[in-house]
Amino acid sequence: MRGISRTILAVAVIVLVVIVGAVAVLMQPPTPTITTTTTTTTATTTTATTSTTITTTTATTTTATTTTVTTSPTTTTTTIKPPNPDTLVQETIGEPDYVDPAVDYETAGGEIIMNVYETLMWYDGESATKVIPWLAESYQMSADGKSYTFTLRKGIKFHDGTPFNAKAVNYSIVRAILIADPNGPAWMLGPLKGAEELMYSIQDGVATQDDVAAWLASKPIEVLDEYTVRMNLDYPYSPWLSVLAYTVTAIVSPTYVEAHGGIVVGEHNEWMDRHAEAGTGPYILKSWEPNVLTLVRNDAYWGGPKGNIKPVLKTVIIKGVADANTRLLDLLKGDADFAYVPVTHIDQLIDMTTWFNEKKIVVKPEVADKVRVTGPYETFNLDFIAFNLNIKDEITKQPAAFQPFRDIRVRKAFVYAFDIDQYLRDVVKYFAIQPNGPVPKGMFGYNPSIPTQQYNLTKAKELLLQAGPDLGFSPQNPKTMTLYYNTGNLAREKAALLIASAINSLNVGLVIQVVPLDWPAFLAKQRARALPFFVLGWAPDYVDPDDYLIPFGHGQKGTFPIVIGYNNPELNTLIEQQAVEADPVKRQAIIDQIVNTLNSEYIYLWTAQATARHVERTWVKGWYYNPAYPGNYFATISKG
Amino acid sequence: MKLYEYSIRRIFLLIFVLLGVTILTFYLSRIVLNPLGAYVTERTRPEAIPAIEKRLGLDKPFYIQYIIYLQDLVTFNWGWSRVAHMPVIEALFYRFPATVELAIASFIIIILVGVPLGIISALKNNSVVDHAIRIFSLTGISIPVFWLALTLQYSFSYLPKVAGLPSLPSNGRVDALLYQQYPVNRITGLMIFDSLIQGNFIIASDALLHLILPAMTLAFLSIGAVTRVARSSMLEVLRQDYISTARAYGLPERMVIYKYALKNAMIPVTTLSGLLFGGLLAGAIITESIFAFPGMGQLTVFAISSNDSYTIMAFTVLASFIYVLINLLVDIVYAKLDPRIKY
Amino acid sequence: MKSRQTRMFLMDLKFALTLLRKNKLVVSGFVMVLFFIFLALFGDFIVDPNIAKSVDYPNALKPPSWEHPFGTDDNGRDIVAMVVLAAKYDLAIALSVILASIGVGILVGSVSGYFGGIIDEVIMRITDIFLAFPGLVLAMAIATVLGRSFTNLMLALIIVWWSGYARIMRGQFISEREKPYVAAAKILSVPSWRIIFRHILPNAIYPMLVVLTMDMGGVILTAAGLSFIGLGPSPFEPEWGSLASRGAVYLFQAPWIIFFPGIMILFACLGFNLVGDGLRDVLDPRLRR
Amino acid sequence: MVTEVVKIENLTKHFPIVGGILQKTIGYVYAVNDVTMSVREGETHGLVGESGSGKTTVGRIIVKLTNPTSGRIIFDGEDITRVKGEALRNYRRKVQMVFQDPYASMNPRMTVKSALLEVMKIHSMHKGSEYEYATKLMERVGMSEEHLYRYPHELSGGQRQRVVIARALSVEPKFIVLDEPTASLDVSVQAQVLDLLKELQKQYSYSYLLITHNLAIIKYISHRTTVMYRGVWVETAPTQELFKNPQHPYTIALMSAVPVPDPTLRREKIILKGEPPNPIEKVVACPFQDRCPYVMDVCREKMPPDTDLGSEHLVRCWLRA
Amino acid sequence: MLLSVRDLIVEFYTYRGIVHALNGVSFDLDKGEVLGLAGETGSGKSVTAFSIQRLLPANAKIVSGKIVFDGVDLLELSEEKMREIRGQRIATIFQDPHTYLNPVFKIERQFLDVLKYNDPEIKALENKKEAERIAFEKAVEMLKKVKMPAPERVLKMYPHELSGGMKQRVLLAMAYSLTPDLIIADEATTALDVTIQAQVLEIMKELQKEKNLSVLLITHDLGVIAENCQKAAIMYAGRVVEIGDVKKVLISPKHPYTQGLLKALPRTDKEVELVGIPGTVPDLVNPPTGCAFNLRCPYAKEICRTKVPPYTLEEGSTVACYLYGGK
Repeated sequence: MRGISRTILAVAVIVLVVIVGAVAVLMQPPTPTITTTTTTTTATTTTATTSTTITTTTATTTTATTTTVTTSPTTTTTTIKPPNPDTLVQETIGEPDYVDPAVDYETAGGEIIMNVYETLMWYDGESATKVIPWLAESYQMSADGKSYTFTLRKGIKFHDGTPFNAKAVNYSIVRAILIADPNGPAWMLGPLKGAEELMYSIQDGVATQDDVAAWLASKPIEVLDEYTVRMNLDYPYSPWLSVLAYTVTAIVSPTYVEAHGGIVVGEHNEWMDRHAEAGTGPYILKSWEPNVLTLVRNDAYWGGPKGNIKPVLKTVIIKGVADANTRLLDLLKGDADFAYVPVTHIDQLIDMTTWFNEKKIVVKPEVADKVRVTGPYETFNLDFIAFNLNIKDEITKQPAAFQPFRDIRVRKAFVYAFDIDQYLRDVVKYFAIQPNGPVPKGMFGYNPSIPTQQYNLTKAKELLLQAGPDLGFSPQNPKTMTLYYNTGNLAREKAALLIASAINSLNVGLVIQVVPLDWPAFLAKQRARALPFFVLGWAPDYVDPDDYLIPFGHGQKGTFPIVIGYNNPELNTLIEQQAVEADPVKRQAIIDQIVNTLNSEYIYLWTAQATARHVERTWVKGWYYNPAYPGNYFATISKG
Repeated sequence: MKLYEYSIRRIFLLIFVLLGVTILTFYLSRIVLNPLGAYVTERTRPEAIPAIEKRLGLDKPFYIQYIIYLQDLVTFNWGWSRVAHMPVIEALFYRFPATVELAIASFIIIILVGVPLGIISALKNNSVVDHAIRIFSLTGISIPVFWLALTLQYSFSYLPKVAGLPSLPSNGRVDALLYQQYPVNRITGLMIFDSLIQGNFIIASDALLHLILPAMTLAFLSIGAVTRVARSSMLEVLRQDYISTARAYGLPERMVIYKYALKNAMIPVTTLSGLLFGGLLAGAIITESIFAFPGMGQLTVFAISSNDSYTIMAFTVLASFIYVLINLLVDIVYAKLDPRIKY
Repeated sequence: MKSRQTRMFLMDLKFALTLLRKNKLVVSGFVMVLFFIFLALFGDFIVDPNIAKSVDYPNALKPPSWEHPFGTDDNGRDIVAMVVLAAKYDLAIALSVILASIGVGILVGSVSGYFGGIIDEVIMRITDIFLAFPGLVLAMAIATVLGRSFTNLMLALIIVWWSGYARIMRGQFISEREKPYVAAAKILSVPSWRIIFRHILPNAIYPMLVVLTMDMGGVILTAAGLSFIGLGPSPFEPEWGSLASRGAVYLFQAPWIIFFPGIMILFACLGFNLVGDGLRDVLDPRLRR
Repeated sequence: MVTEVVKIENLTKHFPIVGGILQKTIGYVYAVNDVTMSVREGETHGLVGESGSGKTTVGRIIVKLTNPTSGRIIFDGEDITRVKGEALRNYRRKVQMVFQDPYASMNPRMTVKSALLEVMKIHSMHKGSEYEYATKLMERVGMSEEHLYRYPHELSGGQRQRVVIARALSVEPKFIVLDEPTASLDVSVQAQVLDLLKELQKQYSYSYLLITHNLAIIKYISHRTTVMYRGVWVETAPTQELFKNPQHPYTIALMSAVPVPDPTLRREKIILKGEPPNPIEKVVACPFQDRCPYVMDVCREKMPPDTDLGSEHLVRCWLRA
Repeated sequence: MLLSVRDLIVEFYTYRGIVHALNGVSFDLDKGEVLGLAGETGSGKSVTAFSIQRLLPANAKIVSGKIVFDGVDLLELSEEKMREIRGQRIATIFQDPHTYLNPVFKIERQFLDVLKYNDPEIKALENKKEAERIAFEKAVEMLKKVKMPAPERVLKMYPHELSGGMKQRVLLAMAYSLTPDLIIADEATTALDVTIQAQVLEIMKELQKEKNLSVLLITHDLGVIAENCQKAAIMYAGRVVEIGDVKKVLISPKHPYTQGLLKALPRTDKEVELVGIPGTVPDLVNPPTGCAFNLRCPYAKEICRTKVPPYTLEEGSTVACYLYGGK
């Protein structure tokens, strides 16, 4: 018996000591530096390994305390020699869906594609708006704006040795249209003569071989000679050159594709889905294993339109690392050259005080010799909350009885209830700005003079108390509503929690529950119009306000107006007008009108337009930011 | 009944159970988790949905869909895994060996630590050592996996990295950069085994390092169970009359324990170990996720959260197959170990 | 004359207590479990339940201090409060899953084990299917489809859990039905249902108490695991697993988020396991006679 | 004329052995082979034999815990071999059984009282005075009302067996099968239980079928005795006669093998060689052939006929045929 | 005097409390003598046997007493020395042959191990193979001695393939192969059928005579004692209450318990009226004070309830009862 009690005593003491030790260490004053984390960490280690005696733990505590005081002893200058100057390791989240330009429609795949394949037109260096001929040497637009003639560069070869020519251009674009993946980016090619109609019939499974032959015979793309090609559009379409800079129009080697399954109408090419080794670009995808993609240099790269692009890195390894902590640590250790550091972890690298006060990124001194953080860069990514004006029941598909958002007072109240300042400062750490409408800052059509939405909890409460009796809710008779967001997106989750918490705190009889849903489930609910209101984001396909105004405003074509049951014919007309308006000034005026109308309806709560930053090792050179790029362009980058 | 007859009978039942599992899987992935949800995005035009349904075969009656599914299953035409971005069969080809490797590694730890601890505990019944081991094993079965995994990750990977000390890798199966420099040809898919037989010791040791933390995590959770069973069965055996016989006939204590008692005591431990190994193969979901270990479990988590029905189906069928197969093997081994068992 | 039964119960209790008193480990387990139950029952009175349903981002990720002894989570909520509030939910999950599963297990196992033959064959094959089916996948699928909530998490766990009990109960029934007291009851013309529920069941379920107690911890662990891989309930409904899972992202900056809920899970499970371990001794007929 | 309460005729029980892939019957355990015997009113019939002789199976067949493969059971002149439902319930009110291990044959989670009252409730007996009747039963088996409130494990072995007897008596049966009723009891307690059984029989003229391996108990309590070997009855006679004049070689060997607690008595023992044969072999000839010191060729070929030696003494042996 | 047990007190520590299993057991056993130890369940017969072998379970403790075997107090020997005694000088045959053979090893393995560790001849051999072979031969020889049919085949079998009688013979053969001085037969035939029991007892008797062994025959069956022993000792509640020549003890018992026991015994050799002993065996966690039998004894006096009766010699039997000794 004595044995047992001794054991218990020992265990109790250990547990107690560990907990007390942990708490003691954790109670250090907070300084969000890595060294602080070291201290807290030490405490947890002790717990994990369950040290056996009191002395050990006390010792650990002392060590920990001293560590806090010590500052980084390394005072070496910014030159630390990279261990592998020829290889760049990039750690990011996720991996591509596909690497076939015809079907891939997300950034991870886009990054591979933009390094392996090239397009006729592409962005000039850092500019997201200036599109220059790339694989094309020059182009001519017809007077009616309905046809474009491209003269191609000569002497360029695909990685497999096939020469690049007009036939390849025709082949690649026709290929994307014939695959017609309903979830892919091929829809962008819709303006091409007859292409939209053909793709719809392919997607609906009704297209015949004859339809395809007939479409090809109608010459949407004409191969005029070996190096001249003409594209014919159904209607004048001003963003067409931007579309031609998008990866969907990347030129692939026809011989390579034919050797690996060719084109099957309406079907993916499974080989091409996973292989990217027959483009004209500076890199070749050598292997794609789970979570690791390896690019190797195309030694025969033609050099780009200005002849100045000479890829230096022999190998680029792109690793999918889901855990932000690991990415950060690998970066600090030098195992990674590029790492995606989310807002939640950026405080480990940059001086947050300076950033908060001056909006200037300054790397913390203790990591300054290792890490470079650049930015902030504006992105065109827009986060918002949309209110459903016609909530339906998911199963019966009938409109629900309780339709609070049909009342503009409720929508307005919700907009007022969102503490945008808290959100921007404490959640996204100012790595976002408040949008003033659907057109993001930095894009054509953005008008800084349009006012932003305001936070005013008192007004929100007033409005809800007014609207309550009409809609059948009151503090005594509360109604419950559910706010959905897709799992895993912390910023959206927090936006959801913030507004839900605010509305709940008003005690006006509306109780908001917050429910995370997996993406497919979220989409299914959204399609069924069953989301009362939801948090979501929008990223552009090509840099044009069209890509915002239609999805946010057009009641018949727009993604969101359809799912939230909003249709304003006047607005639809205005949106269609601005798309064909060639005069920038006139177009701006129409756009302003559209934005103001949308804002006055309060169907969207604009939460954030994200601001990006780039994190790299100091030994990396040659990186630049272009918001239109889906990822990093490795051809200009070197190490050491 | 002869053992082989018994085995054949069991295999019959196995087919029955697997058929049941396929029905359940099919029901889950086709009817409960509508696969359409994964193939339709917010940009999909409603008019295109019937065509997608047709392509996925969702327009046919359920029983025909099921028959087609079964046909595909036996012809190894398991469809395209959207989360792995490759055909399911290929994804399994990549990932199953990884899981096997992890399972073997942790299994070795479990047996090497769990069984001796259990025996020591039984031999020193009610002593301080026994109580310490019991607490240890109870802690093992009480600890949340993710908590243990993260704690280990934190202590052995993050902390040393921050402090500039040598650290254990916390992520993946092998260092991508090293692997790029010293590639290994895939033979069995077991990274350590492949690299060893190709004489590539750099990758072998790196892969081993990558295995340590996840294998330790998995092992710690099961050591408790093995220790407990080893302890109680050893205690039980030591209480048996035939142990008294061995002692009464003057056999030395070491022999009584390590030969006579141990073999009897190992019978339940072996049974448990077999089932445990099956569990390790099918159940390393959380550990693999946390350590980004590219095995089946990690894939399954992705697959379920994105409604990737083909991958889910493949995993469940494979996992159930492993489960029933291991059960069968355990029973056969059991019969081999214990001559009293007759079928 | 209930008094005799009460006395019997008291004697059992006394016996149990003497056994337990001699095993200090079990006592510590009891303390842990009682503490857990105390938190579950009175958590709402100890801390303000509204804390769980609101956010306070300016106070997010605050390290432990006198104001927040366990620190705050990424939503700025006090972790002490969250951990206390979560006890109720976790206990509810554990209890309901165990009770419902054993209920189903008894029903299925007793019919299967008592009657045997073709009924047994069919029922057991169906149970086998559920046993062979990877439970976590089933649970995840259910949680994915039905959405994230406590009831759905429970439902998922019950669907996964019952089959094991059904099999054990069947085994118990088969071994009990061969005992002479069942034969005696048959000879006395006791009807089948009465033999099943009045005679066999109490004897069959007693040895299960150990398993059930230990499984309380198992359910909490599994629920936490499911929460961790993202199948947990809404962030407004505190549960230890989902609380801890929030910390994974911030492991580097705010290890306390994962540390304290994890410790709570560990202690709750350890408590149940220790009590189960002790119960094993209490119920061991070798020690009783 | 003495009436026979129970008569069994050519009773046979073969338990199938299941095996093979399709779980077919691949053989049988030949437990009981063509047993004929009867129990008379108010008397004790001893059924004696070693383990595996099939004596317990005979008992279980009579109380219908298992059905015979062939043969008939006649109770009070009625063939009850195949009765079911209500008729079976009625039958079981007249026939009861007491098992070898009283602890195992009581539900450990039921008090004596609830066990007794349950029976009465099921058979709707003594409505309204169940409790009084239970007390009376307890007194009848030499226990007090106080014991009604005990659980089995709170009773001693002898008390448990008394309770089991009381439970069997509660339905007021005519006939009780006693399956090794004292095998798990110590000698000092065994005597009490045997005396109780004797006393009860005297008072209420129950008929007993006493199944045991213990010849001393047979001698003490039973009126007539049947000896079984390997599922076959080999000799049956009034007990007195049997002990005085055993005829079958097995009976003789069995009696000489029983150790007698009298050190002054020096007897020549008959030591049988070998062990009883495997019960999965069908019995076609004399089952005792392999161990019999007097075995003849005919013993290996045919089953010996039933030979009546007079004064109700029957034997199955070619030596006496 | 080969074995002399004096005032042996053994306690078991259980959750119910301390079980006073043996409360001062004393008896002597001469060379070549067969002593029968009889008593009911829980009287301490087996505990005595296990104490002599020093094989008591971990929760048991020999509180005091002496077990002198061939001039040596076994309780003071080292574990290693005791092992040698167990293997080479004292052999035990246990009650239930089904549980006393290790189910997962063939008979051969168990038998040969016993020989290899104890037989001086085989132990001396350097060559392992040779030792195995000789041991095998010896095992066959011993099995033949216990009249085991086809001993070679039996050695290749697992215990579960043998019948109870055969197993008991295997254990017997193993015990005698050690050429011990003392055999402890702990209810060695209880689990067997009467005809098989007769076979086994017969073999035991022959072997005992052949080697002039001393046997401690533990049984609850007074018949077995009457037919096989020279001396009989009757135990009750952890104490020997009467010991003496078997004829004296069984024909003219002195102790009221022995008398009661004999009166309660149904017999095949003569007609008797049975008289049970009232009451039940005392609970050894709370044994009654004084004579343990006082609650059931028809002659119990005041002193019986307070003081444990000492042994007195009465007509050649040693009895622990206040009825004798003139007090």
